[in-house]
Amino acid sequence: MDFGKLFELVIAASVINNFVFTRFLGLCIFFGVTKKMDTAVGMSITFTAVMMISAALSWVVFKYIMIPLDITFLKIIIFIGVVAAFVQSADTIMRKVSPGMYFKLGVYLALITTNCIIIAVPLINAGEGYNFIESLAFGLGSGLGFALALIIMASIREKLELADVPRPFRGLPISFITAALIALAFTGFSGLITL
Amino acid sequence: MIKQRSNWELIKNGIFGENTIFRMAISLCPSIAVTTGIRNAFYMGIAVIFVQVMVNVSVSAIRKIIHPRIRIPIFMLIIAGWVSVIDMTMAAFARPAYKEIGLYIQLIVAFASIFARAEVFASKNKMTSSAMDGLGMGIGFLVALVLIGFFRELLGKGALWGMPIIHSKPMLIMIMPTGGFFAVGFLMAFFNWIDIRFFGGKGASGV
Amino acid sequence: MDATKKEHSFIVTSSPHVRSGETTSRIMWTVSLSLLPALLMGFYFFGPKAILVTALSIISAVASEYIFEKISGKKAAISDGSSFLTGLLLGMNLPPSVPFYIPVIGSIVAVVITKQLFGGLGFNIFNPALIGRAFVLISWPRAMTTWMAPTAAFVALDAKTTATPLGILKEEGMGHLMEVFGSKINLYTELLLGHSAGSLGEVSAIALIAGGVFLLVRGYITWHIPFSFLGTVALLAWVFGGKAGLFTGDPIIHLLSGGLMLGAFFMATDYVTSPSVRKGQIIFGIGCGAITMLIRLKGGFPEGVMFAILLMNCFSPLIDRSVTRKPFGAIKVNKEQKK
Amino acid sequence: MTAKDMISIMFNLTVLYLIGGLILAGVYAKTSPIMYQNELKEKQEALKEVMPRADEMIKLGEWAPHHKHAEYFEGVKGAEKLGYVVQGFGKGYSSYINLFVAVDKDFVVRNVKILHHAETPGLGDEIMNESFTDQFKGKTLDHLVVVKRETDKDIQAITGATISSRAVTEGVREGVRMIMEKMSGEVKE
Amino acid sequence: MGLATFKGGIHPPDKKILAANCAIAEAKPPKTVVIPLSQHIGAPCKPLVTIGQEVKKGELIGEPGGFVSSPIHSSVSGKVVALGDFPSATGKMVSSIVIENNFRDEWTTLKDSPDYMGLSADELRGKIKDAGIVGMGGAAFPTNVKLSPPKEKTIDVVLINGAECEPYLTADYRLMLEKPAEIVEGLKILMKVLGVQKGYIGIESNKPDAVARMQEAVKGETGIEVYALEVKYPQGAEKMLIKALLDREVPARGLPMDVGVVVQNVGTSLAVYEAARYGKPLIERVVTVTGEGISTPGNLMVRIGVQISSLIEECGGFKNGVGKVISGGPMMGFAVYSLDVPVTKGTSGILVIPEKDIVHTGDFGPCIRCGRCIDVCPMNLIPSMLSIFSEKGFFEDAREYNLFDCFECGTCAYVCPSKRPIVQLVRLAKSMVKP
Ligand SMILES: Cc1cc2nc3c(=O)[nH]c(=O)nc-3n(C[C@H](O)[C@H](O)[C@H](O)COP(=O)(O)O)c2cc1C
Ligand SMILES: Cc1cc2nc3c(=O)[nH]c(=O)nc-3n(C[C@H](O)[C@H](O)[C@H](O)COP(=O)(O)O)c2cc1C
Ligand SMILES: Cc1cc2nc3c(=O)[nH]c(=O)nc-3n(C[C@H](O)[C@H](O)[C@H](O)COP(=O)(O)O)c2cc1C
Ligand SMILES: Cc1cc2nc3c(=O)[nH]c(=O)nc-3n(C[C@H](O)[C@H](O)[C@H](O)CO)c2cc1C
Ligand code: SF4
Ligand code: SF4
Ligand code: SF4
Ligand code: SF4
Ligand code: FES
Repeated sequence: MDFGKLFELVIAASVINNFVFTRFLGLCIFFGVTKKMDTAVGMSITFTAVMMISAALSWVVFKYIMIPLDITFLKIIIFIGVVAAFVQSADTIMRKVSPGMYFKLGVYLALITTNCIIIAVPLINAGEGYNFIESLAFGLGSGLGFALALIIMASIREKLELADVPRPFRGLPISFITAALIALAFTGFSGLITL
Repeated sequence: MIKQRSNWELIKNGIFGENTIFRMAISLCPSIAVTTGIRNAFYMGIAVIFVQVMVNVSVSAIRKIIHPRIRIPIFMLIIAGWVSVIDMTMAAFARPAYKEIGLYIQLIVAFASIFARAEVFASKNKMTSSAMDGLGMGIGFLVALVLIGFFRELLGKGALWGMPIIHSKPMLIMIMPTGGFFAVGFLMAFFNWIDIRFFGGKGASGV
Repeated sequence: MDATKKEHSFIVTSSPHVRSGETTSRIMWTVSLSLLPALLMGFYFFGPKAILVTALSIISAVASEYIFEKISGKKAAISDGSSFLTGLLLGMNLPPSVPFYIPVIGSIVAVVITKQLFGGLGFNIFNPALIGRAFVLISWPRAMTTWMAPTAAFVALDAKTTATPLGILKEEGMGHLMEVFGSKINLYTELLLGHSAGSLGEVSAIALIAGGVFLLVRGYITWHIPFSFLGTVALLAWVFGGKAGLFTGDPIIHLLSGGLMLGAFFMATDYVTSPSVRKGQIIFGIGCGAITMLIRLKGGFPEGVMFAILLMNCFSPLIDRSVTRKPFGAIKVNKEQKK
Repeated sequence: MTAKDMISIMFNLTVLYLIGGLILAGVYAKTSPIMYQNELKEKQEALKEVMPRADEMIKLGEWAPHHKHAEYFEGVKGAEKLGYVVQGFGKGYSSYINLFVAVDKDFVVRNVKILHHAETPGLGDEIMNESFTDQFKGKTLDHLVVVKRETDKDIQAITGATISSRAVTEGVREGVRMIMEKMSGEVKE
Repeated sequence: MGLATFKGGIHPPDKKILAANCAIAEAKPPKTVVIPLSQHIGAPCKPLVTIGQEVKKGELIGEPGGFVSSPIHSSVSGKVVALGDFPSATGKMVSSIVIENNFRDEWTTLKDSPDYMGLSADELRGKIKDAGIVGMGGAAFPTNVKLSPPKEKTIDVVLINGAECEPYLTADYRLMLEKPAEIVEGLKILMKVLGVQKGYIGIESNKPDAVARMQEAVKGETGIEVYALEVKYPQGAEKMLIKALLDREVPARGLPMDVGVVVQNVGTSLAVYEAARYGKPLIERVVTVTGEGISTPGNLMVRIGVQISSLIEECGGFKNGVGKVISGGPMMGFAVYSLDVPVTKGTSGILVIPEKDIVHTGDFGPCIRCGRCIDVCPMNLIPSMLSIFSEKGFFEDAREYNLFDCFECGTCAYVCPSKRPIVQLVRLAKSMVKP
């Protein structure tokens, strides 16, 4: 597993196969928290962290528990369990350790478990048969990509606040069309790296 | 949800009033991911109906005995369980479709909508109405997906359910990510317009 | 108070009471004018087809703007020329041989979806003409990647198709490019004149440069975006462009071919969709250059200018937001506060 | 919380896990063999398609083009060796193209079948068309190259999909070369 | 080495030629004068006269209503005929004293002091205060307040602002040509009051003769120098002037004294001299009456309180269709809606713009983000965003973009191709949020 390949993996996961614009995951959050820049940023930070850690955790579980026991068919239950458990504990720990940070980012933790990326990453890792490092890289890439998407979208939507968008399009519709146009721009990356 | 409503009302509410995608704007991912054709959209919808109904039923069944402290985890367990069931079943019996939308079937486990209904409705109502609520929600979801899929497949492939309809050059873009976002955006706008124009609503769906 | 009953009634508006002669429509029309040389070259090389395509896209752009504004009850402002310019630029960005529905749909997407839905002139996030082009490219890639060979003068109408210089460079490499054009010098001159396959308005580098310089001199655009854009492309092309290893690339080919000149001078500079603070514009330009070369050298498309500009469009609100200026005397204030 | 809660929680959990476990196990038991069958069947059918005359496919070994897991087989009819089927991969526009190539004993391509790809619909995916794959029939290693103009000796690119065309051709070529190297060792008469 | 200047700014056609060559003429005595009780920044004055009372020219008729305030004197001899609210240039109604001229021009006794340079700083400051002198360059800020900086601020330079960057206006220019010596004397007094050794005079280089005159006048003076400035609006804005001449940046929201400078207009300087020398109160000033809409432009020495209408008559009345009548310069002045508006201590010009030359900004366009305004803003702000935020009612955001550093010079609005009323929008926003 050479370094270049890892790098490619991260880039591919974050930009070329960007979760939001080319894999359509995490849309609820994507449209949910991008109305204001600060929420978007908060979510990005929390998200990238959670993404990597849960990727790692579920990889371990998958490799050392599920495969040996041959219960891979329970992967959905187990992964959601792992993620939920981790998020829960993260919540409690944060609250104890740094209430300030919890005040800033805690709210997003709650949202995360009902976001499909968080469960998609372990599933994809399992499907692609990535090794530990690759899984981490993939988690990181996905997280960064999602963060990128959130921040771009937030900055655009803040600008749209000032525009007089036709009434039926206000709110979500124009956001979807914005997403459409960003996705269009992102096809420019297609064919860049093939995984 | 507190006041009792007839089954029909419950279903109608699921399809129009609280349509998961166009009104609540949750569980959006599949609305784009699996709508490149109505076939996939349809299978996805079926899967969601199944899960939603079964989850609602089982939650409402155990709502009395369940201990409040472990309510949430138990719900998740139930959802995950039913999702696994439909996942394996489709993998076995609907292979062609499953090959394309398998990942998203598994992702049903994370749908806010499923959990929300279990939490908000099923855990407070008796089984039949819970089932109806689930059915309504599910159908609403299915209808939305098929609608989106209809436009995307027709414009993007000039076909429906894989059968060629139009023979001129289709707009590839409609079956690409961009097209998905476009389709949903414009449909939402359309429903907002109807809402504003005919029901004096304020449009601005969801967020 | 009989003041108001005086024989004179004066206009009372807020200061300043004198304004410069510059107006939005004048800007738009001047930019359109500066595109004329390149357009004429396109007509010369690609003949009536080119004229038809351009006309179609301009007409449908202006028409759809007019219709939309009528429907949505805005006061029609097509006279400001921005939709004309959008149509013109879209036309110049299309292969001359495209079927008629492509310019039409492209223009509608550009003006209605990209511009009007976002609030009209001044509020669109993305460059309308380029979104229009990207839309049709993705929708009908075949038609949009078959290029007709330049047939000087209005003779051969049964134009045969070839690949663009960049296409050849990407698919078959430098060697074959030399075979096609003979010598390097020959290649450069052909590229400068525009005697090569490509979008009808992008081929003639010299005409585009002329127009761009005109705009620069008249102060309609500033150097920041075009120069940082072109500079980055040249640098990266030189460093990574060569097959023989680093620093063996040929910047000139990359500068003169494809939509680069058109993009750098006329499209990346679109006021509305680029950052408005100069520092931000340099970042914008460098970003455009980098992405262009990334796509040209590593990506799935032979040409990257369009996507590069669109991608940077996504970022310009972010840039505008983060690149701010310190007001006159600001530092001093902070010092004071520290004391 | 009180002992009573404890007990009820315990009770809840055990019951749920029992029921849940039962259902899942049941479904799994029912479905997993079918899934397995499906996959096997698909592969067999694909093999049959590329080498219809063979009545048995013997797996000779595995190799890893582009670090992917791939297999190759020998097709026999009764005692007669018909040739080989190699699974190959080609790096396409937006995906790796997974294919079978069938060659006869003297390594002339007999058939090519695309197993899986995710190229652009309506463009890259025209590699699935007979018109494209049939070009490979009867080609030998040195003619497995893509050109962008009319040709009958070589493989002609699909306009607008050169990358995909190249990918397929490369996948086939590598497969053929591999099997030649492997076999020319033993299968020399 | 080019001329001293600042970053940003614009070059509107300076139409100074219209009135530049007209020597300052004494305006004919008015029949009545309307003297507003607040012509300055700060508290209005309290009237000291009653209806029917006889007053002499130069007599104190309003006393300061606070620390930042300035007394007011009668500019004619005659009878007080009314006390009440009258329109002012800004369009507000301000309480004013109306005096009927008896054309006898009887002065009150003025306490002149030939060796004024002998007086102490405080005595001089006293004279300036009693003379009711305020800044004649624009904001009409009580000069004595400027001259009494708080202890902690040490002033080391006095700047005389002869930039007169506004197009059309030539009042300061004529003064520099005709009364250079007095202006320099005034400067010396200011320096003495502030105990300062350095005094600079800044003049835009489009007035070479004025520069020459002043240079002559300062020959032999120690510590006083004359500088030519690049012709560029708003060169006269004190912050820009200080930047140009001393390369000091007045802190944002700060005052000149924060960088040890006091800026005074040439007119102010002259008034200071006359006050110190003859004890003459500020009852008249030079007003440029000009514009394409006026028959015979000119520079008039006008009594405070004279109504615009009579000035316009005196200059031959309107020609080719009046559009706007502006009190002040075209960039910062106020368009008046009535010719009853009186000249005040801060009125540097009356400008008449013909109907045809008016740029109608009623239906302005959207901001096309061309960045022109950003390039020219002397305060380094982002006017486009200020105007957009204010237009859409996001005043808080406007403040984030340093709304309150804007001094409303109008440079941005001048260049805007969409003809956006940026200054108006800025004022709106300023009125909607706290600094
Ligand atoms: C949206 C889009 C999708 C494309 N997909 C493919 C593809 O799947 N396979 C491919 O070889 N080329 C694809 N292309 C074309 C490539 O970008 C490239 O232009 C082409 O392969 C060059 O081949 P040509 O020289 O025959 O035009 C696509 C282009 C666009 C705009
Ligand atoms: C509210 C206010 C308070 C001021 N206080 C002082 C002061 O204490 N000392 C001083 O030298 N100038 C003071 N100034 C005068 C300013 O420095 C400036 O000279 C005056 O506002 C006229 O400036 P302008 O003509 O450029 O508008 C003050 C001005 C304002 C508006
Ligand atoms: C945009 C702007 C332009 C100005 N231009 C001049 C000018 O040309 N001449 C001048 O004397 N004062 C000008 N002023 C006023 C000066 O800033 C400063 O207030 C004045 O010179 C102080 O002297 P004073 O208190 O005697 O008026 C200008 C103010 C602003 C805001
Ligand atoms: C220098 C300059 C460049 C422009 N470039 C474009 C362009 O590339 N595409 C376009 O649609 N409009 C362009 N316009 C016109 C106009 O700004 C554009 O339509 C706005 O984005 C519409 O809101 C340009 C205008 C100017 C002044
Ligand atoms: S506005 Fe008048 S006083 Fe102020 S700088 Fe301009 S000319 Fe001088
Ligand atoms: S507008 Fe601003 S700068 Fe001008 S006087 Fe008022 S506060 Fe000062
Ligand atoms: S008015 Fe304000 S924003 Fe406009 S240029 Fe002057 S200081 Fe800058
Ligand atoms: S000058 Fe006018 S149009 Fe240009 S950026 Fe400033 S406000 Fe916008
Ligand atoms: S369905 Fe809501 S985040 Fe994916």
